[in-house]
Amino acid sequence: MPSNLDDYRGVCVFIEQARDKIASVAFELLGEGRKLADKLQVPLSGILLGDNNIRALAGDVIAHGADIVYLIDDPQLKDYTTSAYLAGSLQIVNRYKPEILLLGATTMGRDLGGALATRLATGLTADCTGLDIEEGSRNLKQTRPAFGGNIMATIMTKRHRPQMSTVRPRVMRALVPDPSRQGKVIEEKMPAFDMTARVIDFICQVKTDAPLEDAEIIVSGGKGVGGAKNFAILKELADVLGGVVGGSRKAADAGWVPVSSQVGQTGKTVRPKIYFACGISGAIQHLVGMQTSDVIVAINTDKEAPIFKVATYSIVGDLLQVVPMFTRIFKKRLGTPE
Amino acid sequence: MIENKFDAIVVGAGPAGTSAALVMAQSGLNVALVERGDFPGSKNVMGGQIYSKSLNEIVPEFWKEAPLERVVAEKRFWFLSKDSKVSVAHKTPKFAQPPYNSCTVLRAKFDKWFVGKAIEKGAFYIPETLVEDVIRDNKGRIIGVKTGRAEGELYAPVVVAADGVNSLLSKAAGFHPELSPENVALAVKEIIAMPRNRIQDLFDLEGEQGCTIEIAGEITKGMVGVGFIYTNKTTLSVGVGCILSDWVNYKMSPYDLIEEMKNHPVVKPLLEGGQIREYLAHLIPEGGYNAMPLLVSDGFLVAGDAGMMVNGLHQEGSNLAMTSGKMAAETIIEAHKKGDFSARCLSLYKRKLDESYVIKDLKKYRNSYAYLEGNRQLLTTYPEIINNAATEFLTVDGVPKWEKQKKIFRSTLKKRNLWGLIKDAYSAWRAFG
Amino acid sequence: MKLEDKLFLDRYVVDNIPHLKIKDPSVCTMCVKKQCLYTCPAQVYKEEEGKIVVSYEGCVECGTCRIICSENLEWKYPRGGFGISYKFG
Amino acid sequence: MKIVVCIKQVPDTTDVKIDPVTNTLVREGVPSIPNPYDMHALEMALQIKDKYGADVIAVSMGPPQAIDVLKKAVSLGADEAILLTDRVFAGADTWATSYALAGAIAKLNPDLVMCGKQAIDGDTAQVGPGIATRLGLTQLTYVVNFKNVDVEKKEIVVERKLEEGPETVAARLPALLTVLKEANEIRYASLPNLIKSVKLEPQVWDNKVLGLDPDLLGLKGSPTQVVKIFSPPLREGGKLISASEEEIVKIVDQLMPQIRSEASCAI
Repeated sequence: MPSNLDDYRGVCVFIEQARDKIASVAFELLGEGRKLADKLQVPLSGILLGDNNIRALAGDVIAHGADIVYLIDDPQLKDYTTSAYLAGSLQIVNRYKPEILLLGATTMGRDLGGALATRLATGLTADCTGLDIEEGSRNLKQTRPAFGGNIMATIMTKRHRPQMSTVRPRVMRALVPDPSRQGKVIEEKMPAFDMTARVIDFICQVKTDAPLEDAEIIVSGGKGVGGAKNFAILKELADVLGGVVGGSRKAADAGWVPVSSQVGQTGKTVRPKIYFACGISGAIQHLVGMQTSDVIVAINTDKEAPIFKVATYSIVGDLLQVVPMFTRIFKKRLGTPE
Repeated sequence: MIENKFDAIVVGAGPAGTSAALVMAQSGLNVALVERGDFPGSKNVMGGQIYSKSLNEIVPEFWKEAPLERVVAEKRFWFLSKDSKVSVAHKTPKFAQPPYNSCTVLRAKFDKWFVGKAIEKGAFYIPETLVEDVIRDNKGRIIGVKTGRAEGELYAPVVVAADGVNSLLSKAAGFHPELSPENVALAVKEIIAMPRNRIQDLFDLEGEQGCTIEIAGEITKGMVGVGFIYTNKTTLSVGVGCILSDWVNYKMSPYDLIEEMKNHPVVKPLLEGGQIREYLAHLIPEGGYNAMPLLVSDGFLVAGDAGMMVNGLHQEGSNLAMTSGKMAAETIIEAHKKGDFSARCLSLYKRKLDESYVIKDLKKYRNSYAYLEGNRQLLTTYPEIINNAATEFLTVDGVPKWEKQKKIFRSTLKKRNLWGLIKDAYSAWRAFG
Repeated sequence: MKLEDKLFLDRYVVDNIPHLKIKDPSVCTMCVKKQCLYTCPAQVYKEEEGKIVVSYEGCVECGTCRIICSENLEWKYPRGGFGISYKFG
Repeated sequence: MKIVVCIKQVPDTTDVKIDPVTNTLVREGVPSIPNPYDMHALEMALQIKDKYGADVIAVSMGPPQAIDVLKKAVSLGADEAILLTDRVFAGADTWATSYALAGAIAKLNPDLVMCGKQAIDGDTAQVGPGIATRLGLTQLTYVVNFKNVDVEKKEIVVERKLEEGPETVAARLPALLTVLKEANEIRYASLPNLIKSVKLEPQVWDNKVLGLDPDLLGLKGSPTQVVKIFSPPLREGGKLISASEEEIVKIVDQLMPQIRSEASCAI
């Protein structure tokens, strides 16, 4: 049953936060949402759910481009659970009827998005990498990879509102925050709902043990690293970038990295934002496991190394010199203390 | 009913095994067909022709439903020198009419269909299961097989080993010796995609008709072997195979040789614009009659490639496989009637094979490979001689034809003396004639 | 097209249990001919720092290596359902 | 305990390409396989069965050939199999798919529903949450481990894997879990189970059995439409760069926007 499309207006972003900290994907979506809202000449809003200090975050949402922040502050929203967050966001969307609703394609965004779209009886396009407004209509064109990245598809939700997307993190650009931006904060009450799950434990492991498959930055080493000791150089770069260390089959066979860190056909398939391939020649077994990385930086002394055929940046040189150079320059840019 | 007891177990769902299972099932036997591949055909490679006669006896009028690529209406033979070819071709309307002579197929599709037919007739197909060994009773008779799965025993009074050239099963059973590098060929092949109309044009084909090209000479660098190009609907099967001991001794890599063959000035234009879709490699049992293993023992029969039943010279294998599979089945059907699965009773299989083209042909060509290996000039010098002769004879340059003939004869004698030519002709007739 | 790229076109259901194993690597070190390096149609065997490395994942299960090196190679088929899976054949 | 496992038949996506001429999907020779994530969900269901005892029912929606994935499930140890097949189901997006599946699952009234995290063809991760929402099941996505299942108390404790680390959640049954690949290693079928699967004739349910609103099923009931497909831009190797400080600085500057300035959990 198509919804009455004209009742819906505005672009809205679900502001993902955990433990009083806004996820960077939310700022990226505000940046993209701003563009879409300007094209449609409608306001951009954010849905901010949480407890306790949540109000303090509203200003940041506005500074990043929102005109309105819908906010619910409730102790039941302390931890993310589907039932609580679904109830809260549903109430806001039903009341304020945005025509576009964006969420991050994160575990939280995808958990909530699927539930929310079902309840709203509308379409949801997952893991988008491109958004645009169709000329002539107000429809949202949502572009996403499918079939493991072998094809791209553009998807539209023409007869239902809101048009919902989850958007892959670190594809969109956040705006430079402007603390002087003005916006409205509208507070809502938490509706009654049935709480079916509770979080009983959470262990923060970002730095120590981000699993390889989910890592956004991977610094991987192969035979050219030359020994377990030299992996320290790779680890240092990984630490600076908040990434993890991986290895080719040769590195794993030699015991330089644990087998669980092996990338490739018999190891893990990874799709990080940036993949550093240090001293990896690029045997096909390895390429299969990493070639869909967004950016590949390959460092190898051999000009003919097959890895260079898939690399975004093909650096011919000794990794023992090049990797520390990267570490030093990134540190400088990131303001990491020496 | 006990789940793991059958009237017969067939190991390997290729042409031999599937034929055996189908024929047995058709006559009402409860037969298990065990295949290790992901799906039937997923492990199977051949140049790409099936021969109608043998298949038609198993699935009458198969061409009405089998996933065939093209009907082979023309057979071409090329003799290549470094940059030239002499071509012999035979085309006849007989080949292009049912029941046809041969058809090109892609095994992944064909075998799936063929196994489907066996299932239709009542064969019990067990997929994705590797048979590792035979099970014997206390008298040493084979009464079943052990698979690579938990609780993996299957029982039947008779087992057909149709598990292909490597036949690890008959080795495990202890009566197939390890193959020697002289007795197998290693072939590599590529599936090259090409639009249909381009194939029609390049190969001069009508409608659903196709052709096969066997290529001898320069491309095998003196190794005993042959190249081939077969036309499929929208792909070509292109490959080259040589005796394994030659690959070893000539220190040649198959993947290099197929590239060189594809880049031969005569071959290259036919492949222009094609896209490689798949790369394959397989062994072909070329040992012939002299290298055939024992085919029968108590409760055990060997069929198809596992029994070395390939006529390499004529590029035949799938037909021998199907016929041997069928004969194994007929033998087992008889054995079931008698309730006797002893080697003596099952030796009917051997007699059937002996009386058929299978053994007759294999016997006829028993010495052909040894002959080629001892007479490599046939693979190197001769293609060069005939190409030179053809070039000379067909060049219009004002030289009288009789003088040309003399010149050809003289240059031929330079490469091989008269006595050598006469000897070659005689011994070749003995080996192949 | 290079062999590596061709093998990439093939479909494999990779088993995490290797089906090819060199029995005694020291025999390979002393092997003069090293036929496995050039006859294997899938280049499963490569020499690195004097050692033979076996990339069983790319094996097409033809059996060539088994025949030319029957003494020092433990050669099995992959478990049923695994290994090369030709789409055309 | 009754556990329903949803299994989708998918093309082995590594082989799916776009024909540059016709701009359609090339699926010739592309084999169909059970969605790998779903197999890990099945394995988890079987492990729960091994530990607590359960009836595991595999459900797949698709064309008649989808029976293959149900056979696979039975070969690994599923007790029953149901194939949802009907032309009106065809062409469904995730919304319409979860409508049909939820309709079938409602008839089975399970304690647990298990799905893979996502299917490898669509990668949407939406059908699981869709089913849970429609049936009012507790939704537990990104599960890597189950710690306790107590049917009497109607409680399950699982470990979910979030970006920042593992989270343990206690939830009320009935619940729906979506499972990650790293949750387990898939077992290798025993021969008796394999033979059982070969003989399997699954229950086949069409919409006459389900009695769902045809306007909400299949293509017709799908809010989203694919308006265009195209090949992703080809990845081409960059040209070779020398390892000078100047070049590396250039690369770092281009990479900077991709890098998080902070990499920690706020606690």
